[in-house]
Amino acid sequence: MSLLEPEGVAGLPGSPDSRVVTAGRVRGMGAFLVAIAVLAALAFGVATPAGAHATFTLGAPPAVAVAPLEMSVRFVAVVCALVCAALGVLLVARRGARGSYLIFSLGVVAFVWSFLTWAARGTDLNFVQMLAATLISTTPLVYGSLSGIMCERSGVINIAIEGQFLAGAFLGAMIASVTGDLWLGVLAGAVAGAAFGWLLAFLSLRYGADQIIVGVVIVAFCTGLTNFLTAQVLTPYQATLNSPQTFSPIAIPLVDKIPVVGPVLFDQNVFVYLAAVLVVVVNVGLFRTRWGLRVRSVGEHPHAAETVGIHVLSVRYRNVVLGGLIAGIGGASFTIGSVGEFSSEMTAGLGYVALAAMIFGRWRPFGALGAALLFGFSVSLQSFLAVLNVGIPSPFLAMAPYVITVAVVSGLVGRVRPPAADGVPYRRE
Amino acid sequence: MTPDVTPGVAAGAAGATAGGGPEPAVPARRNPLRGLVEANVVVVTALAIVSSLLIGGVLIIATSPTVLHALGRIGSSPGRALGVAGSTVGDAYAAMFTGAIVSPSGLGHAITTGHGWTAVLTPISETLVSATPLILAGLGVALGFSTGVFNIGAQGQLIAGALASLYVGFEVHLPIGIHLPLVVLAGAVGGAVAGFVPGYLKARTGAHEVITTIMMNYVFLDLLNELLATQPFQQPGQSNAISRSMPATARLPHLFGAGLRANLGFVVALALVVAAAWFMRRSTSGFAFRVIGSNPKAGRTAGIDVRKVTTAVLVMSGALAGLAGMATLSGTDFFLSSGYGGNIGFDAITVALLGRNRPVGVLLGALLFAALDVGGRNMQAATGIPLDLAFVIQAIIVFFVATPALVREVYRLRETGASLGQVLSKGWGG
Amino acid sequence: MRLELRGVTKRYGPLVANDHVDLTVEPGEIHCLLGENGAGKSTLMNVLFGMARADEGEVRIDGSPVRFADPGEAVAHGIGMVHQHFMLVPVFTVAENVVLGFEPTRALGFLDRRRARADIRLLSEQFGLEVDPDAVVEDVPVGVQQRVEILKALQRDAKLLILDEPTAVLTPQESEALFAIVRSLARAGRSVLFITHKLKEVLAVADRITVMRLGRVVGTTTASESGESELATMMVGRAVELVVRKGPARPGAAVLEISGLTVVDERGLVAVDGVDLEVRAGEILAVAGVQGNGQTELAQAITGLRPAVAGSIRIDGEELAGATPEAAIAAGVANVPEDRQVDGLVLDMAVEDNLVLDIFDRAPFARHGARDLAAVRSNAERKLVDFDIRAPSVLTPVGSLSGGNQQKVVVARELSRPVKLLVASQPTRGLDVGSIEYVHRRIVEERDRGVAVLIISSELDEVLALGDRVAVMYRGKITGVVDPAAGRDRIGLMMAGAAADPVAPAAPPEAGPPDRPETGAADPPEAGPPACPETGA
Amino acid sequence: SASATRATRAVAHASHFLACEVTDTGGINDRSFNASAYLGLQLAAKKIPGLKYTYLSSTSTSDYTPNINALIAKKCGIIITVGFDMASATQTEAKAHPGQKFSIVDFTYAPALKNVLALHYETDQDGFLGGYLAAAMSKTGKVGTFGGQDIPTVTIYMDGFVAGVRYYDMLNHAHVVALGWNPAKKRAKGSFAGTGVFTNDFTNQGLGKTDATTLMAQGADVIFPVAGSVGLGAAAAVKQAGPGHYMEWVDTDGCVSAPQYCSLFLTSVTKGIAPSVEAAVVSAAAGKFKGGNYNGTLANNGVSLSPFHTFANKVPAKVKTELVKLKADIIAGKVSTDPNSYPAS
Ligand SMILES: Nc1ncnc2c1ncn2[C@@H]1O[C@H](COP(=O)(O)OP(=O)(O)OP(=O)(O)O)[C@@H](O)[C@H]1O
Ligand SMILES: Nc1ncnc2c1ncn2[C@@H]1O[C@H](COP(=O)(O)OP(=O)(O)OP(=O)(O)O)[C@@H](O)[C@H]1O
Ligand SMILES: [Mg+2]
Ligand SMILES: [Mg+2]
Repeated sequence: MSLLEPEGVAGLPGSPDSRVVTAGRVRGMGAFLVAIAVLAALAFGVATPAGAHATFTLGAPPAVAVAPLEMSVRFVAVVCALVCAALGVLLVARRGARGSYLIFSLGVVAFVWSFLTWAARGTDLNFVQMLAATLISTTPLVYGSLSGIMCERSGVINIAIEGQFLAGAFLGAMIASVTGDLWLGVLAGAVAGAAFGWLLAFLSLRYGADQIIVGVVIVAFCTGLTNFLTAQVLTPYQATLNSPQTFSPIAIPLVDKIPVVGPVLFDQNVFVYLAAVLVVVVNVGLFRTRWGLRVRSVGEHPHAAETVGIHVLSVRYRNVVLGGLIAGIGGASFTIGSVGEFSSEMTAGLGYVALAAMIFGRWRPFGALGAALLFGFSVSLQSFLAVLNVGIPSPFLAMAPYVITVAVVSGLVGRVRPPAADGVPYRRE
Repeated sequence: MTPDVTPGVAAGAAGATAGGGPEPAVPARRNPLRGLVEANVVVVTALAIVSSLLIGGVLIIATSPTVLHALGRIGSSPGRALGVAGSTVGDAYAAMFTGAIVSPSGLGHAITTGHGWTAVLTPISETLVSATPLILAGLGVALGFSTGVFNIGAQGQLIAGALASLYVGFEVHLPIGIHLPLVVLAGAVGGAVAGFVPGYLKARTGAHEVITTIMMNYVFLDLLNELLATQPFQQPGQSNAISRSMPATARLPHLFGAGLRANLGFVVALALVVAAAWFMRRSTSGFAFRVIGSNPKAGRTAGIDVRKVTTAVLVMSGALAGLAGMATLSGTDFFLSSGYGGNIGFDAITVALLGRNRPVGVLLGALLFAALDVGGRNMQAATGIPLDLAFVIQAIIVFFVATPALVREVYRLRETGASLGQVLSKGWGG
Repeated sequence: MRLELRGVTKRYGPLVANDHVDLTVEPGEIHCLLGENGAGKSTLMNVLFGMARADEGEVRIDGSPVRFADPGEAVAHGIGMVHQHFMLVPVFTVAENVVLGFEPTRALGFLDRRRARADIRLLSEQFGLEVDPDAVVEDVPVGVQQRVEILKALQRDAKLLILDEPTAVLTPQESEALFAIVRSLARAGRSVLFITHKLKEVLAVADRITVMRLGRVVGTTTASESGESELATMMVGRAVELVVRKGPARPGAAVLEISGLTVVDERGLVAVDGVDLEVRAGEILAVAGVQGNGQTELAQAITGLRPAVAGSIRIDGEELAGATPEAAIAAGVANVPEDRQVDGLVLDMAVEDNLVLDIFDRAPFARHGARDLAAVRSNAERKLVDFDIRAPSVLTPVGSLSGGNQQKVVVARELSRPVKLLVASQPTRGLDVGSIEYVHRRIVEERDRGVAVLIISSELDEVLALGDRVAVMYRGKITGVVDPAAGRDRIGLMMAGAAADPVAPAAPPEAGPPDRPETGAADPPEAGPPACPETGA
Repeated sequence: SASATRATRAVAHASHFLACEVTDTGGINDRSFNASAYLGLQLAAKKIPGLKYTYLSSTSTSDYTPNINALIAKKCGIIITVGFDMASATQTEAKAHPGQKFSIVDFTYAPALKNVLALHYETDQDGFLGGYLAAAMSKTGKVGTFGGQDIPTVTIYMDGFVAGVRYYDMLNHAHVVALGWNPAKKRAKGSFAGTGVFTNDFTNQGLGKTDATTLMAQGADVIFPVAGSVGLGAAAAVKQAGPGHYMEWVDTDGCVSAPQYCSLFLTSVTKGIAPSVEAAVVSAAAGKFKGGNYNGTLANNGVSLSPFHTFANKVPAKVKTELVKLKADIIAGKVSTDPNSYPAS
């Protein structure tokens, strides 16, 4: 990352982190696009009866803003296949790697569009609502991966995100329930997450305990403790301790009137907006400010940072606590941002998925956002396919987000380079 | 991290003068028990356990209505309040002990009358049963860690192993002498295949094993659900998500008679502890693994095939996790359902790190975890305190064990011998 | 600034790294600190720079005692340090590294890039330290990294500059340029504390010289009062042969034959460009060249660590291009890699294990997949004696040996099996004179035993001392193979790009194919002053 | 379970009877059958003064047998095991301890066991009523359902729901369709295999939210989640979707167990686990325990639709009357709850 150059789009070449994008991989991506273009043309185009139509409903029902659009499946398939193939050829033919991922993603989007159209033949498809469904799984992942980024950019592995989620979800719900004040709930979630961030920092920075052990154990501890307290305290006093309100969606004036996407993207609750803001803030903070430069230097080469007068351990302490705080807010989103009560193990392993999103996104906020969106979209995709009754057994559909992630990571992302000092304890002398 | 040399300050301090000649040798390292008998480790671990129990006691008191009620009147009858608190905690831990190890009264009874030995041995037997999959999966995870591979996929590999074992179990009909070994082998192969995928992807494409193994956990969970609901795995005559049962020839025999569930699986696990210790310490492949774990570049320069090792590590790690899946299926459960495996794959990570990635350490860590599990169950039965408390205590123990400096500071101990607070995992590697 | 150290003592457990050290550096003085590996020089500097805390003694600046809790305080007192192992963040740009900890900012802590860049430009013009502020540090040659380190210190307005073995990785020309800078700093009234193992440099640049051994100061002298051999004796405590004693080579059949070899580096740029080379049994071919001209990739290709894009590498007629390191080892190639800590050793493993790293799975060290630990042990005990490796025990993690001894472990290992070809890259980097003497002697012994030896070194002295023939590499090509008798100046010029034959065209082709990936800041920064050309590729 | 502790510690007076439960891996707080069974114990304790009760959690399937054994050792008067996963462990232990009384939730033994009361619920019956109501209340002509996992105890609800929707459609020619579940064409006895929307997870409420959102995106305005606490995710989605979107809760009366969403619940399609467990405990405590199979139906109130609560005034009287009549017809066997008895529109 160059200080003196504009930040490249996440995951794109333009930074030392992305050296791994080789010409061979770019050509492979191109060939893949051409292959799926052929598949789309054959399977969704040629093999579909000419009369098959799909209806695109745009906007949020029941108040559909834009008139539904009816299109021939075959037509969409052919157009998408052409687009996809053209982008593939472009990838193979051109020189240089800049923008390859963007081109590739556009190609994949074209393919997915034709696939969805085919799957929705004879019925209707609300692509915009798919976006809304995507955000559901994306939001907590964004908090989790930002938490990971905060910690790991400063050189501390935070595998405890799942635990911080649980703690934030639990305390957020409880405090919001008791006080009746949702913002206090957010604060409580943040404090709970930060507390476990602090514990991670305290044990691993001050006493040199293995960061991964501490992280794994924080997860075990938070799981056990929240389960224990749920059984002992929350359930018997459900009405007072575990019945918080939830944040209502807030429409952002003007932009929420944007046709099609407005009502979906700009009528969300505060957790979604905050996540978006945090992505930008963390990104700008890390790559444009003095604070970020110092954090990254500590994560890459703490000894070098020390020699220029940076206090390595304080930087790490601060970041790990901040990271925990972000995860704690993300945890609160599970309860007061969503269902309005805490239930055992409700985070369902998403903390680990967030970790994967962070790595997938190469320790960059926008990269992690991209990874989280991909995962969220895969979840919503499998849900749509299930509703459209494509005939794939449900467990196989449920695998889709995970299989897609593995495929993308293996085929596209390849080797990633963590901050050089990530997970390496720092001792002076 | 090499299991047998302690890098860093401590070892360096063993040298004397700068650039000096031969120095007093560092403590001999060939004795595998060194790390265990070292007073330091034992004391720290014991104190860690004691401290965790104390904290657990506070939690019991803080959440027990009976105690809180009594404490509410501590002004009027302080003795009684403290007594209630003490006896509540005492009862809980006593139940934990008798549930996991032995009931003293039962033992006395058995010794005097000669009857009731089964009841006396049941807690130990149950602890061994619970420990078995933890040992196996823990060995797998530890193997990965000591080679710089972070296998979070033990849970999925365990399911894969169990599925393979089950298939060979109900599909193949052979005498037990042949069938059972095949079933065991199938478990290892199933896990190995599940480990191969992330291993191969890492070696070939660089896909990060943390991502791929996390994702594969879900994939196998869903695969299990699908198979449980379809032929040939689903139990005939059932529409529930329950698998067929293992036939008698595919079951691990009991060790101490039918009354106790302890079975051959534990022996298999023990044998693999020994094998793993030998493998890491004495075999050439284990050496190559350690070299790659410590410095892959130097390993490559020295002619070790890093890709092969990376794949092999995940295959072996997966095979061990697969055996864990087999051990429970074939030892006690005999069929699969969707909750199969519980949290063993994740507990295995903690056990591996608690055992400092050494096979014997994993064995001891697994036994401790199992004892807390089994004891916690008895505690819940006897006192109504949720089992989850046992998991909280497990976690606190590991906190302390992983942070010996903290324990020493709290108890004002002097540092002797090797420092425990070392780095066992190697981060993401990349 | 006048710096005084009084009775500084630093202990690491039972080890006394600095034993009542006294040292005075006058304003405007260039003060050299000499001493064998592990003598305690770096430790002393770390104490001075606030990175280690002295157990006893005091540091005075301009007469008043100071105590630094961390480097930040040392910097605030006008001390700058260029560490032996560079303290640069590899993935940061030059500008980011220079301003780190001292960042010009705008409102809200936003970095002020324009000012950073301008400041650096100004400084580098002032001191003749040319750098590209936007280059990423890991992409630039070590010589440039060195400059970045110095810029860092200057930017913080250091009155006393500590240079810990700054020339270990520099070419003669780069070193010369550095000395010029150092002298100009001294003229400007700044003090310089200069640590090196190279006696010639000491005599060339030092005003005063202090020699350390086993943690103590053994004496202070001046350049005019002493010569190389005196200094060497003071350092090591015995007489040292500074010239390699070797008879004429008796070359046999060709062992290594390379033709048309082309190799690309990590970024896909051509690093070795159609090289032809031959090394015969019983001779030493030294490849000279400024670092970054493809020598690393050449050595990696020969040892199987990097695939060849084109061409052939034959050992005794057997084709090895595209083979694995394993195959190369089997074919009888020994490899002393350039960076011992990265490629040569497993730092947290015991000395005895490192001594069998490449043959651990063969007899007598293994049988049927089981290691024979007794054999490994006795091998190590023998090697410790044979190669004079100073280690507390064969069980000591090799990472806690001094650098010199680490190097000896690598050399000992590579020379402990029958080989046909020895490839040694920078075999004596960072070693003290005593250790250099020893390693050189071993290499010559190998030659005399009939091994073909390929030395890759950017150290002109070493090339001249060891080579029976000298091949000069420039921008991926061999620009000529000459007799060492051709002389320093001639070879030095060739390393800078002059052709071997004055008639041959001197214009080297641009390195790098046109389709190199766009990696933003990765563009090779061509920033060297005319005296010391480097290539970024 | 705070009261559990109190109960266990209370000095027994009227009775020394101890009622016990082994949870399945979902745990005691699953808002589903484990919690309902536990509620049954609590209800029994209210009825019989001095009755003590406790539970043991299972964290994995291999805990079942030791948990049952631990409770046998504690001399429990009756042991409630929860879920079909525990059927074989329960059967084995029941045969080994013929004197021990058991009751298992969500299972039927054939042949029946003497010392086990197996509790089974025909939730397709009240599911049918729920489907009918949903269809009647839908404005968009689409209603949706999804399940936690493709298992009979879940899909039987969905079958009934879809049958109810189709029945309404058939009677009223209203073109109402049910999304999310396609019952198998041929309904083998005891088998409900079909295809549909499942979260394949009983804790990840985000998946429930996603599935509900998707169903609503495809036009559904009444959602019927059959997924335990994952249904809360669906409730959050329905709430976010705003006015005009409703849902039906499952297993228990949603206005009691998830009161924060009461205003969204048309009704709840309940399964009488708590009362039947309570009955089993009470009979055992009274020495009147009888093994065998219990079948919860509309007829014996083992399954039922809950009150309409906030919708009491919004559900048209006509629909209410029809529901009452339908219930009677189902009990009388005049109306089939098999979805494939009716045309799918
Ligand atoms: N952090 C440390 N812990 C323990 N011992 C140390 C540490 N740092 C240095 N030493 C010891 O102090 C001695 C002096 O080391 P120092 O780095 O000062 O040597 P040096 O003179 O710089 O050698 P070289 O020429 O190899 O750089 C070494 O022998 C080493 O064993
Ligand atoms: N933590 C440590 N424990 C023991 N010894 C150490 C430690 N850290 C450094 N040393 C020793 O201190 C000495 C100097 O450390 P440093 O990192 O400066 O090595 P070095 O200067 O590269 O050695 P050389 O100059 O010989 O190459 C080395 O001998 C090293 O073995
Ligand atoms: Mg040094
Ligand atoms: Mg040195």
